[in-house]
Amino acid sequence: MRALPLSKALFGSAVVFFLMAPLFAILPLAFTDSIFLNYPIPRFSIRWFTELLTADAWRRSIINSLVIGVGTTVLATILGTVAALGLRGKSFSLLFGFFRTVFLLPMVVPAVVLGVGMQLMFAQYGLANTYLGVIVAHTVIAIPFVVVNVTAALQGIDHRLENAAASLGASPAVVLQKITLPLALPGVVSGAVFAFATSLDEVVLTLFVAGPNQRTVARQMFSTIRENISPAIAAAAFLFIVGTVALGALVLLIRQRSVRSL
Amino acid sequence: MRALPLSKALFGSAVVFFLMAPLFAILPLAFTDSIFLNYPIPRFSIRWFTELLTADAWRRSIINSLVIGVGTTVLATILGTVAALGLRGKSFSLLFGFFRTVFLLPMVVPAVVLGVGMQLMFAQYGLANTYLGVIVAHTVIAIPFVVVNVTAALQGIDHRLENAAASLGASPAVVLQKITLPLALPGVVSGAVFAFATSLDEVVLTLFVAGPNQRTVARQMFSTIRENISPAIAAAAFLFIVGTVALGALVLLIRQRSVRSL
Amino acid sequence: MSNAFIHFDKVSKAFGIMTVVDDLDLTIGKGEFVSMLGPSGSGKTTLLMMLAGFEKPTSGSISVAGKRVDALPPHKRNMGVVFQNYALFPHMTVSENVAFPLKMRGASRSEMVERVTKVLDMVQLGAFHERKPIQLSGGQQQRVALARALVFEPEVVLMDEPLGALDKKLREQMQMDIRDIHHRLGLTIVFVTHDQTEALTMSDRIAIFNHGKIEQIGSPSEIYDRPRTQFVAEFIGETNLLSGKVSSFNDGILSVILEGGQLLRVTSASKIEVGKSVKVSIRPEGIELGQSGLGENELRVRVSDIVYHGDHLQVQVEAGNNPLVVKATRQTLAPQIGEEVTASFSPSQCWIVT
Amino acid sequence: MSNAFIHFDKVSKAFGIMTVVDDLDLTIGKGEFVSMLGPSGSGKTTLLMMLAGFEKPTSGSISVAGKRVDALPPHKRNMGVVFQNYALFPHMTVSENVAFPLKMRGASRSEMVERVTKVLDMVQLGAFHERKPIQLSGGQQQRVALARALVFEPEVVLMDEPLGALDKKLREQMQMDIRDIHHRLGLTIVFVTHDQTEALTMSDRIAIFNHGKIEQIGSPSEIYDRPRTQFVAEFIGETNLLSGKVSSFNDGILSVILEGGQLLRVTSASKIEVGKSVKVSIRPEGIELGQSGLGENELRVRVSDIVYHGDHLQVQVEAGNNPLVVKATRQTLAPQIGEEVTASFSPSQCWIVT
Repeated sequence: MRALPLSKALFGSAVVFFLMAPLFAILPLAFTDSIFLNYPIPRFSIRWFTELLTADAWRRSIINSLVIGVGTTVLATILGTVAALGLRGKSFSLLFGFFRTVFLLPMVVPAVVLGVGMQLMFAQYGLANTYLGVIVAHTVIAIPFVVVNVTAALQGIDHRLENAAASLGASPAVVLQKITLPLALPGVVSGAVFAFATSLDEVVLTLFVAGPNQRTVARQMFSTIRENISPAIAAAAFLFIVGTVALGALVLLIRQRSVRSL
Repeated sequence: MRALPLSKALFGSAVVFFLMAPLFAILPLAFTDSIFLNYPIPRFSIRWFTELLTADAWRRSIINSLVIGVGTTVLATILGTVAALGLRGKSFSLLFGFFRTVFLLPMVVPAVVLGVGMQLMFAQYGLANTYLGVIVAHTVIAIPFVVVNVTAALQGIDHRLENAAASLGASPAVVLQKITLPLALPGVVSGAVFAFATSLDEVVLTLFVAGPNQRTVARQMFSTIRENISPAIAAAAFLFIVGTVALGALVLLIRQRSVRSL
Repeated sequence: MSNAFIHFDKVSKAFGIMTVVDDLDLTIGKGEFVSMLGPSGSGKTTLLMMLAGFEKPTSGSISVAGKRVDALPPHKRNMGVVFQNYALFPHMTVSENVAFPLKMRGASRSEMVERVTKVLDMVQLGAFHERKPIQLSGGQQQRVALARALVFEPEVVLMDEPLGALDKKLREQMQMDIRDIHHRLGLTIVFVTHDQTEALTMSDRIAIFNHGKIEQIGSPSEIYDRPRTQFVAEFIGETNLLSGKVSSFNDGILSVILEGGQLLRVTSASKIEVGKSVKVSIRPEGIELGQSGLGENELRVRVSDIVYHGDHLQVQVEAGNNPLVVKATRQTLAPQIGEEVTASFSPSQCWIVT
Repeated sequence: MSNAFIHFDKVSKAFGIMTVVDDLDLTIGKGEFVSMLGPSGSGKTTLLMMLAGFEKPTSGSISVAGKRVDALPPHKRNMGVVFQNYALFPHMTVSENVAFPLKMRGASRSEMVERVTKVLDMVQLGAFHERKPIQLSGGQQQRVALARALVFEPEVVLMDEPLGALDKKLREQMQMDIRDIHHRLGLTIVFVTHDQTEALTMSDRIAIFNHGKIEQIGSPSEIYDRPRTQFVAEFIGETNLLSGKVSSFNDGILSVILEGGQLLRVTSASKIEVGKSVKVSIRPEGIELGQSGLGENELRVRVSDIVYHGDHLQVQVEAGNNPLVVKATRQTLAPQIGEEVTASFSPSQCWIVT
């Protein structure tokens, strides 16, 4: 049923253009020589990339993004993987439905709502305006991605492999370590990459829970654009996209390798 | 391998608490009598819900959220379904990888980057500060959810059903209409619900592309909290969560019905 | 094959560098029941898919009733197709499934009701009109699929391992039903299977596929009793293959000297040159074991194993260095393991294969 | 069953309201090869899973070598399990797969190498140590699974339809190999299958499962020749069932008057009361067709259909209102459809089932 191929192709291209247009609009401006975020571009230069790496506010924000991103990735990957293992194989119980809803809730609850709640809570526990607070906040919204990816990987594992390992003498802990986790690894890595990307991209929560010392790149872009619209934003966006595409390629690569080896 | 059940249960509960805590922190405040978003709650009342429905700014924002949400849902569902149909069955080609990446890009590209790009682009095409502009912006980030859901539904359809229909005399268009779409319907509905939820929740893009006339509830909450922290926000959050849970229940119901009937 | 109805003319199909169907000619007569039998990957299903229109030949042409069909899309070919997994539409009732091809042809409401009722009665599912497919057993689903493929009275019905998912008893019942419907309606049926019993019991002719080519086509008894190649002899039923050299040819009887030195007398339709190396195929049920010989060919053998099969015994014997398998009926007295006995078989039980 | 090695004592297993194994007793001797045969859902696989420890009995106890095992987790039961889909670890090489149980038992490096090499040589995979499972054919993967289940020298090996995914020729080869290993190593093997040929050819004893109970257990020939119930007679092989009433019993020979009025003489080990309604099972290969009668029982029949099966003909005849199936060898002259002939069979071919 490879029918209507031409109309599909035309329509597909239109949708692609539709989705890509905002990116195409902003990315060339990363290389402008002007101090305005405007077309036409007078001359090309990499001055805004230099600015990113030398201006104190931008340098700090890059370091913050990396620290918070790595922290979030570690925390979310561990919690999310354990949660996925715990949810596993209970797909028909009511409890499972409840837990799954809870784990996926942060994916659909508005960031504004979460942000307000966290602000209130963090103030009470002294987490407001700390790195730990930001990491915890980002972890809450990163966990669903880890759970979804690891759950998918676990669903792909034949239970009989684990039964076979048990019958050959492996205790449950050894089965987990030697069979289940190695086979779920591609999902865990995908989840970790998504968690990292989520942390990098997050703005709204960061606005609520982070102090001036925890400004991330996304947060910095957000304020910059509201204060003065400088092409540094376009340069930061460019770096973001390059990083995202690299991470995406990594995930695809891992998935394909695991498909091949399974 | 239902092993280590106690430790899993304990850990699971801890993670659930971790995820739910911000919501538990904010939701009770919706029913406060006080004008401050603070504990302890002096007396319970529904005055802030009344405020939501009578104050002009909030009423407008609710109408705006519904108009933009419905517009986004319709546009994203149509475009996303067509895209999923177009991508279908090409999972091993390089082109597929490219298109899939494009469709999922808005899911991982920072909203700030998209927002800046759209602001630039929309200004040029006269879409800035219009309902259509906001709907288009929301559609860009809602499409991936539709594509993911519809693609999953399409993957669950046995190709031989469509071959059978063709052999029985159905032209490709009829196969699409009578077999493929009815069978993919649960995925389309799930995607539509996700698109609606995404539109409701979106803040960052709205900040960039919407004018004062297109303030959505999420945007209104965001500004309110930065201007004066009133419990109206908690009331709005409460309505949001109730709406989200209702939508989630709808999706689960549709999925289960489709599982039963297939 | 009285009149060529379906005709494959030098049809090839390649997926990338894999040639799945290789320059294949095949003619099927009107009203014939032809089975395509072969190992998986031998091209039999691909050939069926090309006939149905789901795949396009890489080269060659396919015609039905004198008209080329290989450029027609599937929905214009007017063939009923029955799939292994039944491919019933899960969102429609049994009636709606069966009415689907009639609706596609713009039949009137009353005509649809009448024909659906008639065909569902024929497959003994008159009471199941309003059920959904999921509420039916495997055998019932297969009957609905059959009804749906027959209701628009196509001239050709294609079946792709339709009975593969059913258990043994049900499969045998459905074999009888399909055979019956074939005789009653005079349909042309092309039937793909990997089950040799199915092919032997149902078909007018069997085409044996191997590596995208037809190794042999003929009636069941031609295929079983006079296999042309070693592949066919081993694929259909069990067989013993003995290697030897032709030493003489007289009056339709070949003399073959086996590698162990024993002499066999073999009937052969065609003359084969003296001195040529040949393989002789002898079916296990064609050999009798006893204390003394009975037939024209006798081999002294030692019994190495006896395996109980319920309705028969499978006796493994060694004839010099050649292992032979013999199917012994339970009526005759079984020999003991280790015993020396005589295996005898007539020249007509021997057949030369290439 | 010389010595009870594995013992199921009143074992039941229910999933929710579904009772899958129902108050079942079964004793398996050391070194025995016992097959569990039955339709899907009859409880045979659940019983195996309980023996392996993957499922817990709802009630009753399981003991091995005198010790209760039903509270032990699977990894402490020391049983080799072979699964239908092989269940090889995809992220490990063949060697690593086979070494896995040795590693779990803390074997030394040199002992592991030695034993893995030995067992892989035994299953003729000495050259495949470093391959990943995905690089092997189905038959090779099954051999690795077998090696892995044998390498730690368990006293019991459990096999869950291990040959179900292989094609016919390979399956027959593996049947011979497993039979061989069983004899050589003196293993106790519990083998679940739904393939009756597999059960008949490999087992010391066969247990026929139906609705969570064992309908009959015995040697292959006991099961085939002396089925206790109608279910067993129909499940193993094909059979003809005739209904009648006992009219007399003399010297181990029952006289049965069929519903059509004909008289049959039937051997019976036990006395059955005169006047009782019985079913007589006669295997299709036990009946001979001819112009005149040969045996003590003769029925005048009309041939209604003849189906070619290669090594035999399946002849369907009508004896009064009873349809009978007869397996005719190809050596005898086949009757024609519509012809009236005599079907004869000796009393020893008849067997009373309940």
